[in-house]
Amino acid sequence: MLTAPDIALAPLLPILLVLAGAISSTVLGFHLPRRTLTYINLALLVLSGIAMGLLWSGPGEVPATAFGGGLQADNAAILLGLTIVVGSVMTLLVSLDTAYRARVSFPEFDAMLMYAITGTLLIAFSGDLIVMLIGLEVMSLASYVLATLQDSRRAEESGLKYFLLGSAGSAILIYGLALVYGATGSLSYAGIAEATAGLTPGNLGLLVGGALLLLAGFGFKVALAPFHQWTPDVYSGAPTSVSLFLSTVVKVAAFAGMLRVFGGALQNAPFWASALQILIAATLIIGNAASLFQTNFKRMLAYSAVAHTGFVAMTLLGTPGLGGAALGYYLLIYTLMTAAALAIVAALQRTEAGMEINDLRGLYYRHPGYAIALAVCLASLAGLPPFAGFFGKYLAFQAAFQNGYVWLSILAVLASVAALVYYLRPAMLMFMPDRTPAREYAHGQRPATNLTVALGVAGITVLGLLPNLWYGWVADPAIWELLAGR
Amino acid sequence: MIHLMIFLPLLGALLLLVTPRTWREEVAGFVAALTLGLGLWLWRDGGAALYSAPWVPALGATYSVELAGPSLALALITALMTLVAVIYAARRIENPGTMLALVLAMESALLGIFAARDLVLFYVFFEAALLPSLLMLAIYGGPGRMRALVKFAAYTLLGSLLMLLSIIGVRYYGGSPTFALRDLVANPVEGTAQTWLYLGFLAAMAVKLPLWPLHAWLPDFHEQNHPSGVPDVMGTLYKVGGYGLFAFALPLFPDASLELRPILMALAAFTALYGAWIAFRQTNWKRLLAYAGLSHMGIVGLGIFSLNETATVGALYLLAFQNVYTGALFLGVGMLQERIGSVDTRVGGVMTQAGALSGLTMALWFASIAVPGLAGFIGEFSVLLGAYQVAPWLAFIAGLSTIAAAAYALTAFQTTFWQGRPLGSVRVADLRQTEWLVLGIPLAVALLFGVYSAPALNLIQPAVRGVLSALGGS
Amino acid sequence: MAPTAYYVALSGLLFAIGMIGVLTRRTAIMIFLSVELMLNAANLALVAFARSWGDLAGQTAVFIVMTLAAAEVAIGLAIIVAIFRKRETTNVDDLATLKG
Amino acid sequence: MLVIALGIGVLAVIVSALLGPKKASRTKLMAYESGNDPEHGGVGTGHRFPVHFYLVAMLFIVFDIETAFFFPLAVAYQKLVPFAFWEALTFVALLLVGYYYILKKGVVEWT
Amino acid sequence: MPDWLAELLITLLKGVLVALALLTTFAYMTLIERRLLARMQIRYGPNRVGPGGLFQPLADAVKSIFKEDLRVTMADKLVYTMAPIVAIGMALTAFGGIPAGPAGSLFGEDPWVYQLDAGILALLAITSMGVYGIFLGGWASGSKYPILGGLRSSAQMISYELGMGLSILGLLMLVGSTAFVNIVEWQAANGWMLLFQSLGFALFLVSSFAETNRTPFDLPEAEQELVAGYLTEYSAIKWALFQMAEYVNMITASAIMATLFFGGYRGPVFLEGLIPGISGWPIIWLVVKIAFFLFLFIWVRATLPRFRYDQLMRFGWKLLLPLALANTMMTAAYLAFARGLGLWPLALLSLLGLLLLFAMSDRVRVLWNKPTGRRGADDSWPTRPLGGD
Repeated sequence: MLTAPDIALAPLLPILLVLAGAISSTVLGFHLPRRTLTYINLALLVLSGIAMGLLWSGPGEVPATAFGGGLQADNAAILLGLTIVVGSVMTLLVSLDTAYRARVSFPEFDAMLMYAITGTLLIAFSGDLIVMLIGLEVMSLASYVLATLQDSRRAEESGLKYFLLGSAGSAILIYGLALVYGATGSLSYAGIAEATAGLTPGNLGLLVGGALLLLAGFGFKVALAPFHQWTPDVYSGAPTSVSLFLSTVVKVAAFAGMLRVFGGALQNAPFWASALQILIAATLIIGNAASLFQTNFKRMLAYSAVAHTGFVAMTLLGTPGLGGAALGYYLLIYTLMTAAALAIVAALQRTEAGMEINDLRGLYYRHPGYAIALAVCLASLAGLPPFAGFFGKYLAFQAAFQNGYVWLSILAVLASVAALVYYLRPAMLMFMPDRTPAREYAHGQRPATNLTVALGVAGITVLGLLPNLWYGWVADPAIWELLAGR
Repeated sequence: MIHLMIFLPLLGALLLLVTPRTWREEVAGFVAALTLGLGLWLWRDGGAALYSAPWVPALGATYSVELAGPSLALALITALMTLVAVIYAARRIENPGTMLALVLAMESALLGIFAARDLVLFYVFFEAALLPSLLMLAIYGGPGRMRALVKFAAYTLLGSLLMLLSIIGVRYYGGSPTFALRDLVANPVEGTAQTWLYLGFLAAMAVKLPLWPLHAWLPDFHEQNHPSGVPDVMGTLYKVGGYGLFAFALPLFPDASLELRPILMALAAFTALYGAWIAFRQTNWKRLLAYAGLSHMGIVGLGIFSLNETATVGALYLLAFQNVYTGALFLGVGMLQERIGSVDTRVGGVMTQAGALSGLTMALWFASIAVPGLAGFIGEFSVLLGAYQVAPWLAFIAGLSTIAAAAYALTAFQTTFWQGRPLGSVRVADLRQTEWLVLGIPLAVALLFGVYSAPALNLIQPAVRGVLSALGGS
Repeated sequence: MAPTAYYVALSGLLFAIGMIGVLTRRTAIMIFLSVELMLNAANLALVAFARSWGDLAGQTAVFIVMTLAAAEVAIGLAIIVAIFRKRETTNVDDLATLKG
Repeated sequence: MLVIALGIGVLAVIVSALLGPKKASRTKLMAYESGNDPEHGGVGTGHRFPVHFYLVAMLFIVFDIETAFFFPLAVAYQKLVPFAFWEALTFVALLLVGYYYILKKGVVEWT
Repeated sequence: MPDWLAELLITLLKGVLVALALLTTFAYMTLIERRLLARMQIRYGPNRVGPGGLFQPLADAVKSIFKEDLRVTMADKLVYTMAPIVAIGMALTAFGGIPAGPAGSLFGEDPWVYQLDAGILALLAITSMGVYGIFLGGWASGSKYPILGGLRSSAQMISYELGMGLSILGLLMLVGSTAFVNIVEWQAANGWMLLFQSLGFALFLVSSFAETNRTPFDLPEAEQELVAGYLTEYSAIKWALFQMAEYVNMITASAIMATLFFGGYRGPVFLEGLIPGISGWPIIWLVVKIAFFLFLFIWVRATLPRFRYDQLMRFGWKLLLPLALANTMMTAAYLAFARGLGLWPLALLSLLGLLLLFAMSDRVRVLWNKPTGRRGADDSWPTRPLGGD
């Protein structure tokens, strides 16, 4: 006899709220102007965030689950989910100002964005590989569309590239999933974690193969070298508000998936960590070296996103308690600073190709507010205190260092120095006086963008001075040691 | 009180952003003076005791600050020189709001560096000071500033990130609950790990000391900065490597410091001689001063690395007061540049038209080349004396640099201020209004502490004794 | 009944063929078809494993993967058609507006 | 069965190929285009068809998969009521969202 | 002779027999169709070859084989040849899965060639493979009209396949199995499915017509618009194979309808009173029912005019699909909440739905006559956001 699964609506609520936004954008798009839809979606996102806050389980409480553990509303999920919500809200705000100029002001833009967010939340809340896979694909598919939505050669080309490499990555990931299933006979994180303890040698081989394929698949999604090649092209080819979304929310979600899978399910599986550290090393070298030679600011940010992937991924090498906390902190900071920087690019660029680094010269004398904000973002991206990016990097180093990856930490230090150099150039150019005419798109009111930038800059400053405001929440190692669920 | 002293300048900097343009100089001066006043008050009270509060408990980072001993001395000097710089900047720079804000922000970070008794906090202040100095260079710098910027930032960050790893390692391997210095000292790291961590720490401090071969950023940095010399004063103050080594590296890595002493002392001595030698060949006042500073820092390094009480006291003394006269000299160069439009050392004949300027500059130079009776002498002499007890030959090599210093300083001084004024050149005005103060106060301080060193020594000596006795004495 | 290993070997072969296709083919459609092949290889492996473990979860996963494949087809074709109509080529080497 | 069925087809083609006359001429082998010379060069070249067909194809894929999901539910339906009903209702509701969208977009309109 | 070999040989034999039977049926089907159409149009059909035209199919077959097999120069050789083979192969294969009686009823053997648990699903899958034949044929011809014809018919077939699949969902819910035998047995126990799923049957019937490209859905061959559609460049035996496939599909569709909705291989129970055991006779009943449906196909062809293409698509997407879903949900709701009332209220509901549909036919007709969406409506799309820059 079949039994109906347990459906608990409470842990689903944050996701359902976002999904409701997606659906309403799809349906109401024919009747309402896009701006109204965006307001609705913003409200729903905030509600979703509140719902997550209400799901927070204090010490001793058992986190809510649904579908027999397939969906875990544990604290890790909530923290990552909140980060996603923050990034999404910033994306939507920026799109309010810039979508029309970018020629993506369709209701579909909002709808796809919300679908993608639904997917990202599913990943963060996933309790087994299937849910994770569904979330990952919902997110990826919607992102492919977002990248292509603008009717221009650049966007279409970036969309195709994204799609081809992304789907290849998914296929590899799914095959890895199949192998892990074959080795352990379970698809739930808890089941896998349990089964990895005592495996026969034959199954161990399968497990290692599966884990490596999963790693490669996730490598595509988060842009770890050598699977990163799509990133710069897609980020610089897509409309800037979409790049913002792709480089923050989507990346956060992919890391959430990685954390769940590698930090939770495959925590005790052998060998993947060794492979991961090599990938990270390659990412750090390639990402930072390539950024040094970019002349286009948006493209440079794209490469810097690759470089940051390397730093973020270092947290995965830490013990779950320490690494998870570092990841939780870094991802929020990364979201804030990247989103704010790209929001400024979106507001000031003349074309969707972004601006050249040399165009930034003298920005301080034309748009002092934006220039200071951008400088703060860049300093934070470079990891300079007192901005929050420093603590992110610090925690990442600490996680890797304390788990014995000393040489990787030293490499990361060298990479950070290279990173500083390329962040420094645009940051300093902005303050150098310049007499040539402005190269920015100077018209229009941008209240929403300004709000986003203010949010981001305030966030990275306050969290840099008082990291405990966020780190205090994520720091509890118990949160991250339960990633696999029970 | 101590918190107010650290953060008051930063508040002032923020205040400047909203102050009407006409009042900015006054506000900045007031804030700088107030900070100095606070510092003096602290001095009168015998320094501020250790204050410690959790900052990021989950991380083990604390907010621990203390101003006593050498750090108080350095903080006072910082406050003093900031005030001098503010005074000069207000007169010299057109619409100086941004510059003043940056100077004050930097002062905050520097005070923080000296006050911090927690490694993470120290690191944060250490890096935070970088930002204003970078911005000053970017906004007011010369044509080649991008290169200088990149060099400066890259060197600094390379060192400090390696230090960051060491910081992580010190706590991790030692098993200390927090990053507060007190806890770290109580949970020391043993064995070879200590040496490696010391090297990481040293990387940052050697860049900031600076020590050969990590000094390459220094001349470019000074050369490209605003000609007034105001940013250079702050840059000089930012050379905190000696202090960092004394305050953190020695207590934390006693065995390693002992183990590496010969190598490091040799490097420091070489730096001193090398700086002096290169300075001798400079024709640009700013580069010359930069190399002169490098040479002094070599001597400071020699003192610190020697682990000898006399030498260490002398090194800290020198570190504190060379800021005064080197800073003032940079400002003097700024005045010269304002008058003749160049920082070349071969303009000639300035003395004939601007006697006061030349005279004060020469007096400051005497301080710099360690003429007895001025503050520089006490420092350099103690260092050489102490170092001689540890490594006579190295002390001798370093001692050569003092002779070289006399040579380069006098040569450059002669070609600039004496000789005949070239025909048809602009007439050089003498000191005006606040410029008297700008050069006079530092000279007065150098003179005072050159003659009556007890107050400063009283601050420095107990601390040094404490640190070195923990090392097992030598 | 053939042992699971045979099925897994076959699926591995399919996967490898797909992988090689992705790496060597230059038209978008062919790359895309190779990806689909890889997905089906995963499906085969999942079914084989599900049978050997006597567990339904694997079969469910196959359903999901099939859906994903379909959705990918829908979206991928849309993108490819959009590009093809604009430039009459789907050779990825010709798409060089954005430098690699 | 498949073998037999395909065998019959192949057999028929071969027999016909063996027995039929072969008197081809250029005109006879020309593609039909109402008596004009054909314009384009054959398979896969130059033929452009309305993009609409692609849309229908995509819709089919999506809806067909949806049907595929429905079949297992239908077979197990009576063992799972009433849960299955709500499940199906949710499913159909989501489906209708997409359906409404394509209707409004006019994908099934052939002008 | 080992068991498996015997099994294999018997299966092969059955397969060959079924194939031959289908081909014969096809052959005579053409004749019957022409004769019937002629009768309905008050004229004579073919009546020259043999008595009453009885050898006409034979003559046609011979002619097809001996005609010149053209292959236009621009065609893709392999695919061009494969297409008709795929079409006929799939068509023939599909029929093999339909049971003509309960297990072991055919001289101790099972009256089917193969039997899968997924029964109806597998059958639908195989029949839809037939689309490949048509599309590839059109594409491989390398000529304009065939491509358009191929595309059109593919689009049509896939559109109606959805309706077809959805319309049997209610049935599956009732039976709880997809195997044909189970479906037939269920009907033997509870009465013909036609009663409980009359709406579903109507939808399935319509879809079947569309799937087999029969009037009124025979657009792919609309000679006024597309010459002969995908068949334009085909001649001789390949052309004949396509025709064959179409008719075999018709037969299969009839068989499926008979099995799903009309009790399959079982006769009506009330006849048991006349001759005991008559409803259990194998094969006979199925053949009778198939014949009935084939007649229906011909009848409709003689009666109804052809759809326009836009009407066809709208009909499929805007009427058939939602109705099929509605039917499914109605059945689902009934089964979930009113199962205790027995099955007859469901029959009533379903019939009511069908009648309602007929009654509303004038209202419903706008659905496929008038465009309601905003295809390419340029007036307000893309929407300009209010305010902003």
